[in-house]
Amino acid sequence: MTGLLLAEFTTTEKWVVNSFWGVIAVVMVYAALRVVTTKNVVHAALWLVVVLAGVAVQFLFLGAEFVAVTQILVYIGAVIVLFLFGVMLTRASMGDDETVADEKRAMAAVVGVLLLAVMAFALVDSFDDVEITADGPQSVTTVSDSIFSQYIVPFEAVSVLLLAALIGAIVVARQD
Amino acid sequence: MFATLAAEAVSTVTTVTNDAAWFLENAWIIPLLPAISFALILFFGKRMPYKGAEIGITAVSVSFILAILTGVAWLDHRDHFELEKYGEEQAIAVSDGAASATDTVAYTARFVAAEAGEGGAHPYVAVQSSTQWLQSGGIEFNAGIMVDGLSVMMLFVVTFISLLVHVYSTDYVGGDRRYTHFFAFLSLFTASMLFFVLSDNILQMIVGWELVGVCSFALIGHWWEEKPNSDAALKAFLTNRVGDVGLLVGMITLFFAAGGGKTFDTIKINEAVVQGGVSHTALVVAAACLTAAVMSKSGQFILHTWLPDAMAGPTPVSALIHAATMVVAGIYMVARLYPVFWEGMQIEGSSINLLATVGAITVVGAGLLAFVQDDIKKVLAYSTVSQLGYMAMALGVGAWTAAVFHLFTHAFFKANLFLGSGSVAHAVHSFDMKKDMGGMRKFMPKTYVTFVIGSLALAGVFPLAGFWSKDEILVNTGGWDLLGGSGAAPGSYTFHFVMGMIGAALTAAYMTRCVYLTFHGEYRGGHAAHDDHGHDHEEDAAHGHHGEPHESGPRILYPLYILSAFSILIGFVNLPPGFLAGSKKDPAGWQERFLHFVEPAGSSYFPAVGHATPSWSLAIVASLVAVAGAGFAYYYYFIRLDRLSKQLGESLVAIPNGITTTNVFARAGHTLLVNKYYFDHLYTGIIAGFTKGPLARAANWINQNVIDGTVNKAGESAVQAGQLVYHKIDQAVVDGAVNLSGRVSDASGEELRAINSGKVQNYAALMFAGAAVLAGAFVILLAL
Amino acid sequence: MLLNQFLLLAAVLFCIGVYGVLVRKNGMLVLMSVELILNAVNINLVAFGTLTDDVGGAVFALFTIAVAAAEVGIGLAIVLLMYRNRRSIDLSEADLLKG
Amino acid sequence: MDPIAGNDWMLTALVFAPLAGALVMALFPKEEEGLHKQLALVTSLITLGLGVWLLVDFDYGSAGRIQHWLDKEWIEVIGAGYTIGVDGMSLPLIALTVLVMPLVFVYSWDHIPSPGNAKAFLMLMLILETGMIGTFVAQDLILFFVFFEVVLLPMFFMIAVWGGEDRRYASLKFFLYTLFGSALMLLGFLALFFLSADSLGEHTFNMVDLTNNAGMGIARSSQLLIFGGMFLGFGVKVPMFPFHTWLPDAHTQAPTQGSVILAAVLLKLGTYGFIRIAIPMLPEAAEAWAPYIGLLAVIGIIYGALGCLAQTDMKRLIAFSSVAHMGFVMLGIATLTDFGINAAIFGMVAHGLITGMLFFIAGSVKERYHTLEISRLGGMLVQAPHLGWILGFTAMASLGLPGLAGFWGEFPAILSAYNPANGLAEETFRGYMVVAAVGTVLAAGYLLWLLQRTAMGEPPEEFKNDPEITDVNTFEWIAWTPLLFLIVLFGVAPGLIFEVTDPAVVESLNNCLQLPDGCDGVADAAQAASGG
Repeated sequence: MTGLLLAEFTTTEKWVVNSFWGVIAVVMVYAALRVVTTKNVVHAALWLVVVLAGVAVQFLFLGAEFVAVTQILVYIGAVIVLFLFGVMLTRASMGDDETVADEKRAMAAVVGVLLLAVMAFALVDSFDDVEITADGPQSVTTVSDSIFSQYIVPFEAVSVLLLAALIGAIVVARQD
Repeated sequence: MFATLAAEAVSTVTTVTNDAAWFLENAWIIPLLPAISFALILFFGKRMPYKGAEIGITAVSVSFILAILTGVAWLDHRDHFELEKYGEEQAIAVSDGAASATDTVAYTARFVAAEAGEGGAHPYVAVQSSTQWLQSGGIEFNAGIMVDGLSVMMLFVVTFISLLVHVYSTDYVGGDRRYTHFFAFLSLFTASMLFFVLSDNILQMIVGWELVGVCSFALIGHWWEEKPNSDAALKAFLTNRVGDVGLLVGMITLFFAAGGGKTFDTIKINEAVVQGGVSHTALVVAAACLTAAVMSKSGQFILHTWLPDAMAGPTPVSALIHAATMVVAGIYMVARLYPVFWEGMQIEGSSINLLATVGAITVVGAGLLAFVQDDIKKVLAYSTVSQLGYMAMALGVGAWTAAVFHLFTHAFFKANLFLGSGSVAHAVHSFDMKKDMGGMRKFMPKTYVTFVIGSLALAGVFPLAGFWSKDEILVNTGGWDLLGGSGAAPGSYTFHFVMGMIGAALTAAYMTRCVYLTFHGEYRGGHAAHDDHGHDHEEDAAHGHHGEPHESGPRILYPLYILSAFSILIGFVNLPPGFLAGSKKDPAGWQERFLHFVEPAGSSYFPAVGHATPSWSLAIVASLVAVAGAGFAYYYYFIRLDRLSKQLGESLVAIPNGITTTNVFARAGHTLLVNKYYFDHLYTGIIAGFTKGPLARAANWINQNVIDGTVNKAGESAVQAGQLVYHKIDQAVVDGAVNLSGRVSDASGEELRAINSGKVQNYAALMFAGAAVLAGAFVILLAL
Repeated sequence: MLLNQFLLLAAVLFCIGVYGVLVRKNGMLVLMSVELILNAVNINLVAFGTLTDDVGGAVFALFTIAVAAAEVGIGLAIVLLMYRNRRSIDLSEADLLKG
Repeated sequence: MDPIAGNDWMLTALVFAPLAGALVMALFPKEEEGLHKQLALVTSLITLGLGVWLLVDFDYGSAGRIQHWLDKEWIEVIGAGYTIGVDGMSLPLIALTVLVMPLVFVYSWDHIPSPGNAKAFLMLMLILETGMIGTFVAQDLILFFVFFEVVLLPMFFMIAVWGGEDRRYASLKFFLYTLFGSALMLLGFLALFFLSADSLGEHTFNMVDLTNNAGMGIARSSQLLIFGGMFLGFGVKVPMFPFHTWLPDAHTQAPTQGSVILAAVLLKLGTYGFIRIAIPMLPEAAEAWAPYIGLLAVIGIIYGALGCLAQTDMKRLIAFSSVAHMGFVMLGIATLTDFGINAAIFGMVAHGLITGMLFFIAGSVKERYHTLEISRLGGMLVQAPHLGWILGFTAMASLGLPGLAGFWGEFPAILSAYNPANGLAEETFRGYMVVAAVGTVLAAGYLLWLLQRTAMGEPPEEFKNDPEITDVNTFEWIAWTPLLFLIVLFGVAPGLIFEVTDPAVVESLNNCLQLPDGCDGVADAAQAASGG
C-alpha cells in the first residue's frame, strides 16, 4: 500500500513536491539545531526523533521506502528508546546541562560553518544541475535480492558486529 | 814502530781470512748481537749470576772484535781492491783512480800520484748489501748495510767505547736497584747506534736516529724517581723530536728530488747530487732542514739546552751517549750526505754558510758557558757542545776529514774525561766541584793523571790527539792563508777561523779551571755525607766510606788507562804530510792514513773536496794560543786563588770567588766591605774576570732564560693553547652547537605538549578543523 | 527534484552534528550529535543510490543504520560505566590521557 | 677486475657466527655468568678460526680482485642484493676485528663493569662483532648501510647501561651524531643508485659495478653533493675535526671493553667507507674534495694534540690522541695516491692495535686506582712495574717510534703528502706535510708528559701502600701479549700488510685519478659525449 502512495507522489506536479520537501527540510534543520542547543537532555532526544522522522521522509522522496521504514523502525524505535533509558539511568543533570565555555562554542561554530561552506561550495560546484527522478520506488524484493547476492559478506559481518556489540554492552555495563 | 806493527796485523789477518769481503758483506751481525743481548737481558737478565751485565759485555766485546776485523778487511779492501772479486754491479762507485787533479788542488793530486806509486790508485768503493724490506705503492723500500771508511771508523769507536763503558758501569752502577734494566738499555743503545751507522739508506737512518733518541730518553731518565731526572729525559727527547721534524722533511725532500726520484738509497742520492741532477732549491731546503736536525741531535747552539740537562743520567751514559756516540750522530749524518750539504750550502768558494756559522757560534758560546758551571759534568757537557761546534764548523767549511778525524779523537778523550769525572764523583758522591771536591790529587792520583791527559788532549797540546785534529780544522777553514799562511782550503772562512782560535783558548782555560777546582787546593768535601743532588743509590750509601775519598776500583781505572793511552796515541793516525819527513824508508808511509782510509775521495758519491796544505806556522800559533789560555787560567787559579785561600785560611769555597760573584752587585758590596785587602784582588778580578765573568753569565742568562725560556714557554703556550682551544672552541662552540640542537628540540616538544590536553572534544575539533581546511584547500586547488 | 537539495540538506545536518559533538559536555548529547552525523551520511548514500539507480546505496544505508545502532549501544554502556565510576558524565573531566 | 667466487658459505658463516653465538647465549638464564663468558669466548674463538681460515684461503696473488664473491637476492623490490666479498683492502681490517674481539672477551673474564649482567653485555659485544665484520665484508651499499647501523645500537647500549657517570648524555650524543651522519650517507647512496643507472644500464647498489663505473654519467655538481653526503656520514665516524666532539665523551663514559672496540675497529668504519665507497665511486668529486679533507685532517692532527695537552683525564687524553692519529690516516687518504692510501690502511690497523692497547691499560688503571685523574696518579713504575713499562712501550708506539707499528702509519702518510695525485695542488699538500711533521712533535709531547705524570716519579700518598695496586694479572697478560707482539711484528715487517693492501688499492684507484691532469671535467665530458 505504501508503494502505491509513493507512486502517487511522483506523478503530481514538481513544484508541489518541492515545496513539501522544503517544509520537511526546514523542520529537520530546526530540529537538529534544537538538538544541539537545548539545555534539557530529554528535549534533545525528542528533537532528535523529529529529525529522524524527517530523514525517513527524505528516503521516501528518494524512493527507498524500505530504508525509510527501517529508519523509522530501528532508529526512532530502538535508538531513541535506548537514549531515554540512558538518560533515565544516569539521572544526570536533567535540566541544567549547559555547554562548554563560550569561546569554545564560538570556535566550534566557526569550524562547523567553515566545513559547511566548503561542502556546499563543492556540491554546488559539481552537481548544480543534476536532476534526480525517483522513478519508482525500489521494491523490497530488489533490495533483498542485492543484499543476499552481492552484499552477502557485509551482511554477515554486520550480524557478527551486532552480536559483538550486544555482548560488549553487557560486559561493559555489568554491575559487579 | 806502531806503523809496522799495524802493517803486520793487516797482512796476517787478511791471509787468515783470505776472503776479507765476508766481513764487509756481513757487517750487519755487529748491530744484531747487542740487539739480541738486549732481548736476553730483558727476559733473563734478573736470573743471570751477574744480573745481565755479562750478556751485555760479551755481546759488545764480540761486536768489537768483529768491528776490528771488518776494519782490517776494509783496510785490505781499500788497498788491494780487485775489480773482478767484487764484480761490476757491486762496484758501484768505481772511479778511474786518477782524481780530478785540478792543478789548484795541488795537494790532492800530489797525494794521489804518490798513491799511484803503489801499483795503481785504488778506487774508493763502499760495500753495500741490501734486501727488500717492503714494497708499497710501487716504491721499493730496502734495508741494508753500507760499509766504507766512515762507517768502519764509527763501528770501531762505538763498539770500543761501549765496551769500556760496559766494564766501567759494572762498578759505577754497582748497587743500583735497576742494574739489569740499565744494561738492557745500554745494549739496545749500542745496537741502535750501530744500526744507524751501518744504514745504507736514509729511511734506515731515520729509524736508527729515533731509536737512539729513545734509548737516550730511557737512560737519562734512569733514576726517574726524582722529577728533575725525568724532566731532563723528557726535555732531551722532545728537543730531539723537534729536530726530527727537520729530519723528516729533509729526508722526504731528498727522497723525491734526488736520485731520479723515489729512492732512499744514500749512494744513489749522493751520486745524483754530485752529477748535478738535482734542483738547487730542493737541495737548499733539504740542507737547511737536515741542519736543523743536526742542531737538535748534536746539541748545536739553538737546540743545545738539553745536553747539559742530560747530565742527570748516570755518568757512563753521559760518557757513552752524550760525549762519544749519539751526539755525533748528527755530524755522521752530515758526513754521510756530504754532497747534499756541499751543493746545498755552496761550501766551496763561499765564506759563510749556515752550518759553519752555527758551529762557530756554538764553539765560543759553549766555551764561555763552561766557565760558569760548578758541576763537573756540566763543564764537560758544555765542552762537548763546544767540540761538536768545532766538528759542525769543520764540515761547514769543507774540511770533511778534519771533522771526522776530530770526531774520532774527541770520542776518546771526552769519554776519558767523563769517566774520570765519574770516578771522582763516585768517590765523593757528588758532582759539585766547588763544594765537594778539590785536592783530589792526593786521594785519587791515578784518576788525576788520566784526567789531566784527557784535558791536555782536549785543549790541543802538542803531542796529544786534540792537537792534530783541531789543527787540521783550523787549517782547513782557509782563514789562515789570508793571514799569511799557505795552502788552499775549499773556502775562505776567516770569521770561523777566528772563532776557532778563541774556542781553542777558551777550551784550554776552562779545562785548567776544572782541573784546579777538582784536583788542586785542599779537599773541601769533608762532609761527604751530605750529597744534596748527587745520585744517592741506596746500596751505594750503605758501603759509603765517609772519611777520605779513595781511588776507584780497577774496573773504573782500566778503562781510564786505555782511553788515556788512546788520547795520546790516536793523534798519530792522521799525521799531516811532511811531518815525519825524517824516515826515508817510508816517506809517505804513515802520513794521512786516516784520510786515505776514511775519506771517500774520488768516489762517485763524494764531491771533490779540497785539502788545505797544513802549515807549520798555524800549528805553532794555535798551540801558543791554547797554552796562553791555559797559562792565564793556571796563573789565576793555581797562584792567585791558591795563595789567597791559604792566606785567608778558609777553603776556596768559603772565600767569595772573584770570578763568579763580584758582578752580583749586592754581594759585591758586602765582600768589598768585609776585607779591604780584597780590593786589589778585585782589579785582577775585573781585568781577568771581565772576559770570563759577565760575558759567560750573560751567555748563561741568555741561554737559560731566552732560549730555554722560549722552549719552556713554547711548551706552556702549547698547553695554554690547548686549554683555550679545548675549553673555548671545543666545549663551547662545537659541542655547544650540538647540545643547543638537543635543547631546541626539547623546548619545542614542551610547547606542543599542551595541545594534548586529554579532552576528547579538543581532538575532535582539531580533527574536523583540519579536515575542513584540507577539503577547502583541495577544492580550491581543483577549482583553479 | 535536484540532487543537490538532498546533498545540501545532508551537509547542513552533518555540520550541525559536528557542532554538537564539539560543544556538548554531556556524554549522551554527544552521542546524539553523532547520530545526526550518521543520518546525514545516510541521506547522501540513498541520494546517490537513487541517482545511479543502484540499490547498493540503500543497502549500504541499511548497514549504516545497523552499525549506528550497535554503536549507540556500546556508547551508552560506556557512558553508564563512566557515570557509575565518576558520578558525572561530563566529558571535560575525563582527561586521564593528558600528555 | 671481475671478482672470484669462492665457496659460498664461509664468508656468511664468518659474518653471522657471532650472532649465532649470541642467540645461543640468549637461551641460558642470566645467573650462570661463568657459562656466558665461556660461550662468548668460544664463539669469538670460532670466528677467529674462520678468520684465520679466510687468511689462509685468501689468494694473495690476486689480492686486487674481490674473492669469496657471493651475490644472492635480498630485497628484490629495491634491487638490493646480499652481495659480499673480501679483497686486499678489507682483509687486514677483518683480521684486526676478528683478533681484537677474543682478546676483549678474555679481558672481560674478570672485568665486567658496574651493573654486571654479563649475559647482556657479552651478547651486545657479539652482535657488535657481527656488525663490524659485516660492514667490512659487504659489497652492496644497502647491506653496508645495514651493518653500518647494526654496529651503532650495541655500542649505544654498552655506553648507556655500563658507562661512567653521565653516560646517558654521552651515549645519546654518540648515537644521534652518528645517525645524523649516516642519514646523509644514505642519501648519498640513493643518489648514487639513481644517477648511475643510465650509464650502468640498470639500477644497482652493487659496489663492484659502481666502482667500475667510477662516477661516469653523473654530473660533476651532483657528484660533489653525493660525495658531500658521504663525507659527512664517514667524517662523523672517523672522526674528522669538526665532527669529533662525540668521541671524547663516548670514550670517557664507555666501559673499557667498549672503548677498546670503539677505538680499535669502529673508527675504521669511517675511513674504510672513504677508501671503499667514496673515493673509488666518485673520483672526480674526491679530487675536488681532497684538499679540504687534507686541511681538516691536518687541523685534526694539531687540534687533537692540543686537546690532549689540555686534558686532565687519562682516557679523554687517549681519545683525543686517536683524533690526532686518524688525522694522519685521513691525510694519507686525502693524497689520493696508492702510496697514501696504503699508509692509511696500515695506519688504521696500527692505530687499532696501539690505541686498543692504550685503552686496555687505561681500563686496568681505572680498575686499580678507581680514578683516571692524571694529577692523582703517579709512580706506576714503582708499584706496578710491568703495567708501567707496557704503558711506556705503547706510548712510544703511539708517538710513532720507528721499529713499532705506529711509525709505518704516520711516516708514509707524511711522505705521500709530499706529492699527491696528479690533479691536486702540490704546494698545499706540502704545507700539510710540514704541519703533520710538527704534529709528531706534539704527539711526543703529550704522550711522554702523560707517561711522566702517571708512570714516573714517586707514587702519591693516596695510593702509597694501597694493596689493590697489583701488577698485570694473567687474564690481562693473555689479552695483551698478542697486541704487543703484533705492534712489534708490524713495526719490524710492515711488508706483511703493505703487500696485501697494495694491489687492492691500486685496483680501486685505476680510474680517472690516474690521468695526467686528474679528473677535472671528466664526468661532464663523458656526459656531453653520451648525453649529446
